[in-house]
Amino acid sequence: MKEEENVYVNKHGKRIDNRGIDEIREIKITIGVIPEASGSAYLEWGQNKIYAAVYGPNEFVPKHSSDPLRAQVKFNYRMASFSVPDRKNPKPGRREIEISKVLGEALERTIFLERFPGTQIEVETHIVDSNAGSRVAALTAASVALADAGIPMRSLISACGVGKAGGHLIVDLNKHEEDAPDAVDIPLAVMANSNEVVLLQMDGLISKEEFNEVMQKGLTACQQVYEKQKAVLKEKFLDAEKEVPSKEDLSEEKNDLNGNSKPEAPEAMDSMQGGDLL
Amino acid sequence: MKEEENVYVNKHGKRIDNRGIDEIREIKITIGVIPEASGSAYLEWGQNKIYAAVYGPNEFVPKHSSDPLRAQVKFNYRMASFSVPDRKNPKPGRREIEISKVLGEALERTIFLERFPGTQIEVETHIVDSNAGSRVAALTAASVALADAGIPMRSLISACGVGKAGGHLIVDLNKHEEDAPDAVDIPLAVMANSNEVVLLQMDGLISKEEFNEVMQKGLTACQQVYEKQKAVLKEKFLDAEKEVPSKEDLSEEKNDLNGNSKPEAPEAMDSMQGGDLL
Amino acid sequence: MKEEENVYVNKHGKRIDNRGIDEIREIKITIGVIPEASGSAYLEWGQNKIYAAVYGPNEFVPKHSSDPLRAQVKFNYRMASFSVPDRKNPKPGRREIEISKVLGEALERTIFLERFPGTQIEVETHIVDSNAGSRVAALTAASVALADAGIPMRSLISACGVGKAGGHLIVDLNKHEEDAPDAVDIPLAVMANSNEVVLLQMDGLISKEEFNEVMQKGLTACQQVYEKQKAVLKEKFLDAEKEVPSKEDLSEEKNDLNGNSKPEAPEAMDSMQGGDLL
Amino acid sequence: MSEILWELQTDRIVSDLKAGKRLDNRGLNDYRKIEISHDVSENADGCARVKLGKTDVIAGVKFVPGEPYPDMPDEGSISVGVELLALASPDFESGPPRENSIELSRVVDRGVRESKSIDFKKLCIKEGELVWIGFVDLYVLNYDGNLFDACSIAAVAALKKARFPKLDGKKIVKGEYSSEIKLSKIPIMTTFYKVGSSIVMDANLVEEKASNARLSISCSDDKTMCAMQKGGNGSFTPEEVSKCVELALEKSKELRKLL
Amino acid sequence: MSEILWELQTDRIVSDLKAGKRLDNRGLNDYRKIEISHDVSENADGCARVKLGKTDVIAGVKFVPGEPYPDMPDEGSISVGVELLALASPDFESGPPRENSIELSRVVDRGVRESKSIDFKKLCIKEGELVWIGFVDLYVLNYDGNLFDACSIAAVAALKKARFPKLDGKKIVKGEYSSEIKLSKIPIMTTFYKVGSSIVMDANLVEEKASNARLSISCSDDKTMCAMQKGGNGSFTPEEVSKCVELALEKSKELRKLL
Amino acid sequence: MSEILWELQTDRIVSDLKAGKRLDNRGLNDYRKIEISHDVSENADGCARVKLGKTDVIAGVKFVPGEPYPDMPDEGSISVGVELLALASPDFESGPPRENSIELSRVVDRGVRESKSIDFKKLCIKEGELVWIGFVDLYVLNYDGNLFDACSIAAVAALKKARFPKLDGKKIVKGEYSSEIKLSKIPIMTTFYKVGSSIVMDANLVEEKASNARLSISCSDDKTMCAMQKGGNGSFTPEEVSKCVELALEKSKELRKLL
Repeated sequence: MKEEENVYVNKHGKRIDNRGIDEIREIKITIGVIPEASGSAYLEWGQNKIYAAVYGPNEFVPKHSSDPLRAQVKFNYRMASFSVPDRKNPKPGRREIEISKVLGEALERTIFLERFPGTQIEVETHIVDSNAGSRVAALTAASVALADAGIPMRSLISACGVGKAGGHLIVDLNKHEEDAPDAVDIPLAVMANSNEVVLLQMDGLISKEEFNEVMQKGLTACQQVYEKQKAVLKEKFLDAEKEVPSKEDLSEEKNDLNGNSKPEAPEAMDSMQGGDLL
Repeated sequence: MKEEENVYVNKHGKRIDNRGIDEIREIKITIGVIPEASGSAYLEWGQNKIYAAVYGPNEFVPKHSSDPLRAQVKFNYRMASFSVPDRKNPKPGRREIEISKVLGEALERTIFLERFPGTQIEVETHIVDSNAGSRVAALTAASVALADAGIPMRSLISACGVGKAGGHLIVDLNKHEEDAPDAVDIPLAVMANSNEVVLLQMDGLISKEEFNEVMQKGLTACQQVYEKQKAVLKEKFLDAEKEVPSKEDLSEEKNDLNGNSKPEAPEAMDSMQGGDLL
Repeated sequence: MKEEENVYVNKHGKRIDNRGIDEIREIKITIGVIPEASGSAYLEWGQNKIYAAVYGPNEFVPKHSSDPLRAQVKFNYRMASFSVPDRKNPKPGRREIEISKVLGEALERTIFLERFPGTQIEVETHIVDSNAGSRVAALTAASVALADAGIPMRSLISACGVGKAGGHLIVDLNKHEEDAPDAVDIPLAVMANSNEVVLLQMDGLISKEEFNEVMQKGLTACQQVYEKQKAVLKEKFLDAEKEVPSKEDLSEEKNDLNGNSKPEAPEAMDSMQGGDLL
Repeated sequence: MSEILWELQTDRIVSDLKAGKRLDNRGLNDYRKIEISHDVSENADGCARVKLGKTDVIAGVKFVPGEPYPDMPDEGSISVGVELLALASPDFESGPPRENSIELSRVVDRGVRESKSIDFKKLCIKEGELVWIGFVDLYVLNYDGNLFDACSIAAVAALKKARFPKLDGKKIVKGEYSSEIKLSKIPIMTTFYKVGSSIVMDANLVEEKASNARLSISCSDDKTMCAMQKGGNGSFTPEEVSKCVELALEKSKELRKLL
Repeated sequence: MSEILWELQTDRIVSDLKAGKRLDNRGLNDYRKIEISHDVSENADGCARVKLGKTDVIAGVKFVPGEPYPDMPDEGSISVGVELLALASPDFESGPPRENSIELSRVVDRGVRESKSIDFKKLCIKEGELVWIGFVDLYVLNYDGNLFDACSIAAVAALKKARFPKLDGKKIVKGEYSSEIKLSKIPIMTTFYKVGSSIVMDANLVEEKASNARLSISCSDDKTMCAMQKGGNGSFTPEEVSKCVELALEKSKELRKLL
Repeated sequence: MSEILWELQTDRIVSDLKAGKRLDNRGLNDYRKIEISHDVSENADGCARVKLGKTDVIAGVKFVPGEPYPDMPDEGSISVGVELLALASPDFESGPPRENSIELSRVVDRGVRESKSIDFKKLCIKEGELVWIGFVDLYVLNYDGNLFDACSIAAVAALKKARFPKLDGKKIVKGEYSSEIKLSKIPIMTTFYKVGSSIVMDANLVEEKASNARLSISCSDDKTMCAMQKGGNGSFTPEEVSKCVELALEKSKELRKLL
């Protein structure tokens, strides 16, 4: 058993849960699970189970902290007390506050904030079960909920963890792998249409070469997640008339984004809503 | 001794403190004990000792949470750290917050809130000694303080606990009785003029028949409390010119209240202040 | 060793750190150490090391608590967790809140608050190392930072601790002396130009005669501190054209201050800024 | 919705109810469709999800080994807490618990506790040294009225499925369980909302907002009540209370069968 | 009252005091009527109520057995806290303690502590294991000025009556007591308020609001001071301080007789 | 500065950087002058002050003896916290830590922790009973940008100098020390700010405010990274990330020599 534990990829190239090194766990997404919200999604990613809801854009509270030029995202990443092996204190902890901050910033990159000056877009995510990768799962769910709410975005945000365990570079680590003595954990999220990195964190010892290799795996994995997101949104927007813009159509936009952080002119953005992102 | 403890009503029909099963503990009320307040009362109910003060109606703070159509009651039920056998943490606990909420709601039923739109009526009660029944005592004291403050009310609120101990249905349980293995504790408060129930809580196992029987005892006990309240207010309003409206005079009002929760027309209410309730 | 400890002044009239009974520890002051602030100072007083910064006058936050007739001082006395022998909880404690209050009040006495109605003057002090007397050191530093910020004052505030240890009346107690079994600790601060007492606290058993004697020592010590403050400010305001007002020139002002708490007319105050106080 | 529209809607609901008509055509004492499921969280020692129409809550149980109180050395404890997630409604805000969630938590807690369905002595591991402390945490996922009953059902449903973790000394062996917690009774809470002069069970959100008084009655078995709580700034006549008691015992009998 | 009216009232008080006249015709160093009673709370291990004119405060003592600090294994402790109840004044708000109540608490605490009237070694039950932790909690019932002196008197009066609960092992036997706590001295605090150029003792609320500086002096016996605190954004001359010291020792001698 | 002026300044900085020009004429990957000193606090068990241009932070270490976690009976712990003192900037407010200081604290903490430069087993005093709990507390004295790198250097510099207090049983002997803590590696964090399409290292305050994305990379030695954090509501292309990784390893090699 002890020995077993240290074998993260067996001779058949399979991991402890029988996945290949580049294989992500099963993802199931349901849209519109929270009727009270402007948009919502329920996402299962392996054992991870997450509810995401979007409210707004609404008037910013408190008013004197609002931004007169754009909307602000208030992201809330919360874990149920029973979502982890050891009971979590129900009060939000410092880890949840940090994750809420970076996930909210990732979403702000993709939302056309300038269209809703002075408002807040509230994104609430609640983790009810977890097993490594809950933050990328929460961000993935939140992005779908935003699309469900009809918030105009440049791209869906697609996220996945990558990293290392037992010397192997792998995607979508589970808890067992995250606990490896040499574990490296890299939560990653991109704007799916452009591969721009909007979330990137890392813990663990890794060389430059390994990092560059695993990043490539991560970009591929994010595209797989993107396919899942698109599939479920397509189902919802089946009868939408507009064409889905292809990756090529977005290339101009992409260059713009890399070059300049100033708000785009509104007229350039008017076709990027809900089902349009698929 | 051990056996003694389990005898809650002896063969002479007497309880451990020599009361009969329908007998309430001694109640003493003093009006106007807190000169800084708009109205105030000090109440002793057995060992329970309570100060109550009313401030307002004042402008609601914070203003954006005010109700433009009516006043709101902010009730504060607080226990001194030394008011209970084990020292209480001076910070208000969840029990105090819950009790504050239900006592405040009980008072809102009787106050003509519509006369003071956008305001708050602050009701502060402080328990300095206790021995079972402090919440009904606090509500009883608060009602007298409101009358002392001249806040117009439909009726005084009169309260009393009832329940069960050692198989007996009894009124106004003391701590010893509340700790009986089969104890049932029912804090009850009514609008004294109409017997409408404004406070009702219960803990403990009880049948429908027992409950109905003990509720009757409770209504009777509340009327006894009402007599005490009236007596002390009469003393204060001795030289008031107006006649005290009899229970019969209030019957029309009563029917109205049961039927419809909408604000009464102001003209119907203008004689219901201070001493007028007695 | 044990015996040694109880000898607070040896036969040569020297204290454990080789000071005479009326001798203060070495004081070093540097001005302008915090470029972001309106004014700042770094002060070493024996082992005590303190940063002080002044921001403002700025609009008062929250606005509804501002004083329409004058500025308010918000004083913050904070200790680094590692500034004391036992690690201090980084959260501000009750001691820090009390000291912040009395030091802020001491400064309010000397600032021409009436010139900046509706504003706040933020005075931040941070103790990074300590060894008895950190509050008088903080006040001394804050006063220099206020002068550096150009806030108009009636006088510099100069502070020093005095007290008793091992039966001796001494100035500027160190930690060892403060821990004497019969220790008396008296933090004292005056408006240096008038000797008016703006800070006075005391802990420990002392007779009237001893108190009066040690107060005199304290007034003298504060003047020594004042000389240090002046020296460093003079350096900064070397090229200032105006003459330093002498103690005599301030006597009229002084009488006024003792007599009446009403705001002085602005025209009487216009020469009391920055280097003018030296 | 504006204040005025609310008043108009309230008037309409009140007069409809007087005529015995509910918005969704239910009878005054009918519950919405109740769905109970348990695949909420594998990390919980017991869990449940309850949908009451569109009201949606989850409950999870976690057992933590701890020291007993000195005055009850052979008893563990259970505590129930409800959080009104900002996720669930535009009416809820994230932040520290307010009086609404505190009242809700405490009323749900008392409904379970006072039924005496859990023998706290069975939560004792070693007298005077180690006992189980059980946390039943509830989260509201979607708020469409009558949280009292939904949360109460979810708490009981989660406890019914709860298992004690396996212990190795004082430490929990992750993912392994020893025995189930046994509930000797199934306490059921039913809540009555007074809207105008009518009283309805299982109010949805608009009914709840139109109401001014609430009475929750918990029944530990078909004949016995164990807890009550009146809320709201309205009132009940003694006769109405009697009627509610009667109905609570009847209706809880029905609901108990679902668990 | 409006800002302007306050200024006018302040001017009036200042000029009256210059002429030696107080609003209620007291001399500058006269206290209002002081009433001390003890029937506040049977649940307290010691208690007192003090009325200073219309200023009204209560104090209650509770002893709790606890572990000593490692560096003082044979000493218990006493801590004093004052709460400015919203009950007592429109100026007070319910909520966490602010700087005013923190300063008041700490100054009253030091007045008692620094007098060394309580031997903390006598609060030791078993060295290194169990000591008494005493809590003196004060509540202001009505605020008409000079809380410092009223609270100080109440704290000492409550402590004088305080008794240690009887112990059964480490647990308190409810309602039974072993011995009284002994105070070796009776510390008395007297507070001076500077209003304009005048200094008064036992200021009532309007005087206190008109003042800009305060000096509290605690005396442990007829000849010895034990604590001081200057407050407010005004100042005292060294001569004024000397005068206050003189008066504090005199006046505390009188007040001590009441206890 | 008004919103409009900021926008104009940002435009200017962006276009200057495109031309390879920084406000203070540094190269895009040049650091400001770094000064490290250690005479911060004698009461600290280890301390450092780091100036990065005008950015000024201090770090102090305190060791406290405590009980180990049950699941790691032979390991002590280290925790890092940064406080953004109101002293340091008009942008900072006193009060409870907000998300900015929480993120900063946690990122600096991970930079040290994940490097595995500290063997937590060497913080064990007696297995299962007593371990050292180390607190590295950082305070910002003046804020002129790039707190991530400044705090990270200060934390490591303070830890390098840190000594364990001497123990007498479970109590610390004040002012005496036993041995130094040994760092097996010197972790160095370098932070990249994206301003328009340019990326700069060691941004000063105006550059930081003009930027919309940040990438911090910690390197445990010349060839190995140990932690990363992207912040801000902008993005990096994968190519930019690769470039930053390359530069981080290079630059941290240089900076490591300062420690």
